[in-house]
Amino acid sequence: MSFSEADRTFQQEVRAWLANAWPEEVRRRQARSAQGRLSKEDHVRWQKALAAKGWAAVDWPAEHGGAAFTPTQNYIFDLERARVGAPAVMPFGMTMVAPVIMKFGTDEQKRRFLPDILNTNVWWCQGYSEPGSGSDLASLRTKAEDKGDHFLVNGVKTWTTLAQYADWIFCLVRTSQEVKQQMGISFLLIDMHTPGVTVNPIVTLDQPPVGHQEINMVYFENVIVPKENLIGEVGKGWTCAKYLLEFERGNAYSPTLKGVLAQIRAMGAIEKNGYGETLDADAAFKARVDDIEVQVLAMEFTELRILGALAAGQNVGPESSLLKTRGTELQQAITELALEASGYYAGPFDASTPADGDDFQPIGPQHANGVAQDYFNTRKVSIYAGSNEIQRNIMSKLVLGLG
Amino acid sequence: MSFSEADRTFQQEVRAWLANAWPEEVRRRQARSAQGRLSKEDHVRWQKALAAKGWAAVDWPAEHGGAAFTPTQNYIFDLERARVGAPAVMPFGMTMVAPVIMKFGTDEQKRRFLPDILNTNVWWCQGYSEPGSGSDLASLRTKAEDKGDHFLVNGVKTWTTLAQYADWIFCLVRTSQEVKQQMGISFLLIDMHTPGVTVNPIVTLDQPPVGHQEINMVYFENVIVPKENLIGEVGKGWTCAKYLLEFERGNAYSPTLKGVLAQIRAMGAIEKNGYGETLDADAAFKARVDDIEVQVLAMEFTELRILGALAAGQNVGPESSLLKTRGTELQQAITELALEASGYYAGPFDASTPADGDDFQPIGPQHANGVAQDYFNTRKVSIYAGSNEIQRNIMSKLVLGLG
Amino acid sequence: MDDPFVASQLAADELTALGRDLVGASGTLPYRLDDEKRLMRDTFRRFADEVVRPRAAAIHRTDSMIPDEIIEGLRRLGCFGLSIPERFGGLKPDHSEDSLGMILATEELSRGSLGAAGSLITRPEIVARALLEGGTAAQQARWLPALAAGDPFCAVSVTEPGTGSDVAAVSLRAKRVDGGWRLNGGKTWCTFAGKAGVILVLARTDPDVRPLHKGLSLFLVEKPSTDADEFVHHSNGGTVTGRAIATIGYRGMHSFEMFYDEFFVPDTHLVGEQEGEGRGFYFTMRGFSGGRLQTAARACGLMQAAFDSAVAYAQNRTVFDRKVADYPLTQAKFARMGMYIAACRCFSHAVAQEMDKGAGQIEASLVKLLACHLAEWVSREAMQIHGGIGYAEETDVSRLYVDARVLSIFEGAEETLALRVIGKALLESN
Amino acid sequence: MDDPFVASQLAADELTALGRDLVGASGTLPYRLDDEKRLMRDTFRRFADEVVRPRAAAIHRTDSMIPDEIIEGLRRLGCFGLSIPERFGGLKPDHSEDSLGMILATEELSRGSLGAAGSLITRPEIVARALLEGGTAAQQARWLPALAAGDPFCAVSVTEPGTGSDVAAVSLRAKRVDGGWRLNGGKTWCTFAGKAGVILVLARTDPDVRPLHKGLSLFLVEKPSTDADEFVHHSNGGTVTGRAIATIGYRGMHSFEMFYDEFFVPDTHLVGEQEGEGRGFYFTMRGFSGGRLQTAARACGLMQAAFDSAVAYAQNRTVFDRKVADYPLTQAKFARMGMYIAACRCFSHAVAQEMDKGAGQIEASLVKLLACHLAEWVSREAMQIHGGIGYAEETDVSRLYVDARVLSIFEGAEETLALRVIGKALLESN
Repeated sequence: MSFSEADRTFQQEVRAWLANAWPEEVRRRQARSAQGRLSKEDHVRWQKALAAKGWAAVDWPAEHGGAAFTPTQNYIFDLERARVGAPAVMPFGMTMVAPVIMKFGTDEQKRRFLPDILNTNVWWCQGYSEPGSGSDLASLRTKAEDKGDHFLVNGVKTWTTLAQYADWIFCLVRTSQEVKQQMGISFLLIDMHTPGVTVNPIVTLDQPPVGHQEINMVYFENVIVPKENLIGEVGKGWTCAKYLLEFERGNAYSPTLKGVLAQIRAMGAIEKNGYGETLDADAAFKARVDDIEVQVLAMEFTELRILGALAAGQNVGPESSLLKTRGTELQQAITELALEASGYYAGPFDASTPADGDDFQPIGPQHANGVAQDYFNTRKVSIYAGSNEIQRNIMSKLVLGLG
Repeated sequence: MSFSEADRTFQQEVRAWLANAWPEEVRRRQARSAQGRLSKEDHVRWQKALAAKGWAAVDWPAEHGGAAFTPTQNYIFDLERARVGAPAVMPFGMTMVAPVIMKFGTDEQKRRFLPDILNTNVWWCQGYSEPGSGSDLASLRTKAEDKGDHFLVNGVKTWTTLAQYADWIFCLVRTSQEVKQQMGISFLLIDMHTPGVTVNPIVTLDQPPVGHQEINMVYFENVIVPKENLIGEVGKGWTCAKYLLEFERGNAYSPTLKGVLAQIRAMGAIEKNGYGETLDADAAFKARVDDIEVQVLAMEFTELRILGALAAGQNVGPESSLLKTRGTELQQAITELALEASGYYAGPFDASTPADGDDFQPIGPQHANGVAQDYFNTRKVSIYAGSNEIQRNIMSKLVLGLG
Repeated sequence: MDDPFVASQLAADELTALGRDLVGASGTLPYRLDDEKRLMRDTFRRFADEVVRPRAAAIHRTDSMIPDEIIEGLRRLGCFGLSIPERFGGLKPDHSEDSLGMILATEELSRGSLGAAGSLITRPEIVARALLEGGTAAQQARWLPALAAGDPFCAVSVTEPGTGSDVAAVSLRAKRVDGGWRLNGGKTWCTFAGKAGVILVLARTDPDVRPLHKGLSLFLVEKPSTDADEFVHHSNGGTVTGRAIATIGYRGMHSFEMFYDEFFVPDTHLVGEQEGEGRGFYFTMRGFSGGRLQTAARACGLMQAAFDSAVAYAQNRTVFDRKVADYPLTQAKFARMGMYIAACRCFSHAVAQEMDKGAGQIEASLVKLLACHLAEWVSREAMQIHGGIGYAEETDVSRLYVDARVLSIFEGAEETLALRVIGKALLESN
Repeated sequence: MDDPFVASQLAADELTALGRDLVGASGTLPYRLDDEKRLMRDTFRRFADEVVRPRAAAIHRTDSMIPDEIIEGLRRLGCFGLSIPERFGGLKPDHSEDSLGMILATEELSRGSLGAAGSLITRPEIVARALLEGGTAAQQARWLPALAAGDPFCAVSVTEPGTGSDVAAVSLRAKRVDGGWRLNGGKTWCTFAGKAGVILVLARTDPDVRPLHKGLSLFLVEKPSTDADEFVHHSNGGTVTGRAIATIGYRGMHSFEMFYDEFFVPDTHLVGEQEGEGRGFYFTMRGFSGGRLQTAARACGLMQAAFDSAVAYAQNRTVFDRKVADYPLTQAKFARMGMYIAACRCFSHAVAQEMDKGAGQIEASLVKLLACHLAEWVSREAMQIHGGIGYAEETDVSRLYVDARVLSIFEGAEETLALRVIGKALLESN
């Protein structure tokens, strides 16, 4: 991989900017938690800094304030960001609901929602999955009844990431029981502060501390939603969802994967195998790291190619399914490697929060802290946005023209 | 994947040309053998046709008579060739020894050898591996003693593909016992018709008929080799070998893989599972085919990118290790799938040869014939040109800058 | 947490010492047998080492018929009577089963060669079980002692070309004629049909009855024994012809395509005579009931042979100035191989005990699937340990790998189905 | 070729029918036990179902100490005396081993909960074995009946922070003083140290002797039992402090970091008294000798629990208008899970028999590795069958998966090494 002179200059600019926008003070706070947890405030402050710089929305067209990165710049930015541990932009507003609003929303809806998203004035979450529907979006049961001037929403959403922080939720709701399953679904924006909306945490197997859970149940009980919050036509929610699913899958995995692999190599120089050799001198361990590194490299090539296609104005939609499937498999393989390298010091459980003064107390070496929790957390990535099996079906049908 | 108008025109040209250059008569003869075996004459006739068209040497620079395909044309050509079952050009002359002669040979050597290679007037084979050295080329023992006006060669080479057809062999030989292992090796061309050269077949586990074996032992007993057959300097054979290994790994896998996968899908429409459903209605079978297809697609993207880099004049050398590792794994996965789809009709053993009148007698359905033999044959691809493990080491050291 | 440090680390040190103490245990893991069974195992083991193994490579490489030295030797050991009750001249107790004895013999012989020894017991077992289930007293008295003596040999012929997976579709037709039946139609994959003097043939005696399998009957077809690849035999104006199917592995017995043309079989050769008409399906089922466990034993023997050959190679071969056996990765491979072999063997012994008590049918399927699957894995690892030379026909391990894979093709062609059916059975039994 | 058609196809049909017949067999495969052992298994199974399982989720989710209902119940069952001879008030025969009984109890309790029941037997077993090997008659008479009664509970403390993998580096120092010894230094991962009234501590009594492990001795450290996460105990001017390490799984017993500061232990509490000085390493080894097999049994119990939970879920949950259990892929998953569980169980039972006869050390390592590895696989499959909800802490299967993975972290941290050492031992025994 070699970068042009202009790209190298950009890289220097990003590094210099990050030194201020992601300052030592935040990095230290992040390091205090084994899991690298950040508070809502840290996320918002970071995204506002990005917005001020004009780098918040890399996928948006320039007319709406997008960053207009080249694919290479995009890639470099991700690389540098991952290097200092700064988080990716929360996708729910910026890369999920916003493209749908741009594509299917009215001008009024665009004016109303897009600037707040770009500047992180509101926090969004996604209301797709329901208990009992799993990855099968067509069998949704949350219903929105047409009451003339408003919809009346009743139902439950699950697997809702960071709903406890959210100001708004975009939902798929059933607006008709009568037509074919997929056709009775609409795409609705709901203010989380509306009476009748309740958020309850789901504690996943990595056991995050209370208030810092990653996923939630969201209950709707006779929630009144104005009609102007409907995106697109009634019954066309499935079209919005498919469009959005394609975006959700388009993020680049390789920069983050490369960062984590570098950490594992660093662990390998310290941790020992049973013979007292360091792991980086252990042929079996080395072979596994090399193997994953080769696959990450293949991933990177493919991602760059897809980014290139995107830059050339092509709709990459379904092809990005390929990336998600491979990317999640690699994420899981890498956390597994970290787990094994850490040995039993991966075991201690960190329940610290990003709150001031809530420092965690390391039991083993720094690099082993939270490794088991990361591992368990990563098990679930393969069911985000449809399980890998469903992804493969999408692949077959849309890219390969089969099915 | 979409092609430009010019590319589509080229595709039509290739198809039209193949109809004559790879005629029905040869296709029928090939179909008579379950393994699709071809005689030496068929190979030579085909390669001479390619040479006459100017398409024999896709990787060669135009000054030496190369085809000067764009990466896309190269890809299209492979695709169309694989579609009608025509073989790839035998690599030993065209893509292995020729680049070494171009890079390290004298002008006299270029004049002497390159035109015969381009026009398939001679058949080449490769003398690298030895019994006892395996994939570890630095421990070679075949020695070439300096006798003033000639080298005297003694030793054994193994794993030598199609040596029974060969007119010439390019060898790595040890010209010094004293210096560091890799430094005492030279690159020597030897006329197979020289007294003292003997070829004995190795029967591999797919059990090819006598005379049609794929690999051989080649014995050298006091073989006199003129000094002008040395390529490059004495003791620099390792440099040639490394250069050549990079080329050996650079072939595109995906066109052939896609062809075989299409055959498997066709089998899936006919073969049944235990419930009497055809396999293409069997979720487990479908999931496996889809999974491999997704991986082949990822492979294709990566190959196209590397071909692009090649076209831009970059030396892709080590990166192509990546392709070989993945490519052989996929080849093995696909033959495994074919084996399982065929069930016990994969079992019958075809010992037919391409000789006239030596028709094979199918036991089960046409598509199942020879499937087990292909499967067993494919097991060995991962030790061609260094095992996958060694490939991964090359990857780590050269591409990733590790080691 | 149970002191992971000590539980694994100290234990590992201890193991090295134990390993040294155990030199000579021949790599055979849990295998506690009573004296009689130990004697039996040792007898077959010696025979496999001394008689079968030295000939196994040649049989495979020349695709030749099992030589007389092996067949005569096994006759002398009473091998063909392992599933035949003592009262008929066999080795099995009259009133109980002896699955353990059967799998011990099978495993040891398969260690010598899958095709040229380990699978020889299968056919007399099937025929004997079918005759014990359905044969008349006269048929049992005539055939069982003969089969126990290996004189004549027998074969079993059920599969037909194109029947696919529907047993009810067996279409070889048996028409009633005066004094017997005339057979017309094709069969395939009839193993050992050349050498056999009698073949158990499943045929359709009634094309109209429903369900279809109630129209099937079993016949004993006599023919002369031959070592040839093709044969024709005439009987009362009809013929049966056979042609060997060359296969890529699992060689020694030869499998045949067969064709029956107005071939005559007397009434006395319908299994069960009048009573047996229409009951051939059930007799066949009974015949095959021991097969799954036996297949597991064959796979275990093959795995052990692959393990042994890899160990022998690794201890002799030097790469980069070290013995292959001294590479930690090789040692780890051996441990995994040993682990799987031991697990399969323990499992199959446990299933043998179950089956002798009339249970263990699901378990027999499970152990067969597991052992076939792992035989493939273990033999591939053994081949990898050999490096490039493992792919050459001259090495034993190349044959073991091909045999394992072919076993898995033949026994696992319907694996997906089998898994589903077992899964369903487990669900229902839960 | 053994009629692949019939051998698999007919067999599969037959299996469906058999599966139906077997309803009620509770999914437990080969498991032939004599009446005494069956009674024992059933007793622990009932206890696990009635007492342990209903409490398992709460213990895990609140990371709390095992409640008294479980501990008292196990006391009544004599659980803590399973490895203690009858003459000392335990359940083990005086002059023979009973590994099978131990693993039956372990497996059933682990099916209830790995952390809150299945691992409770481990510590008294280690201490009892060490005392039987090295304790004086007086020490055995004093401690063994007490341990068998679960009064006090005991813990074992060998691992130290930073010792890495070299046992010789154990550095907790015991210095001789008048009438006893003073301990100084740290230990870690001491499971159940809070609840325990006595802790078996490996310490260095001679820093100069070579090889290093000959300078180690074992001490019995008495302290008050506590349910707290931290404790301090004073003895004769010295102190021992403990702090629980929160872990992500395998909860219920709590594992502690410990620190000894001039802590006094009387001469009577050096295992073996004078004779035992410098022999602590061997006593420890002896103590841990049953651990590998027991770990395999814990993994088997956990697998069975995961299997059961997946079956229950699949039979109740509908996706795309079909029960999850009706999908062929689910059924195939169940078959594979059942296959592995049965293989591990048969293997561990066979190893138990070997160990009771003084053999089976290599095999114990193999079965431990296999079972830990497969427990992870089986519980992950069980979780996958649950879909997204399997990742939520509210499901049992999420706990089973975390426990299996943590078991595998703790028991398999040194897996590569273990594999190599086993591979080497197998090579040498060949």
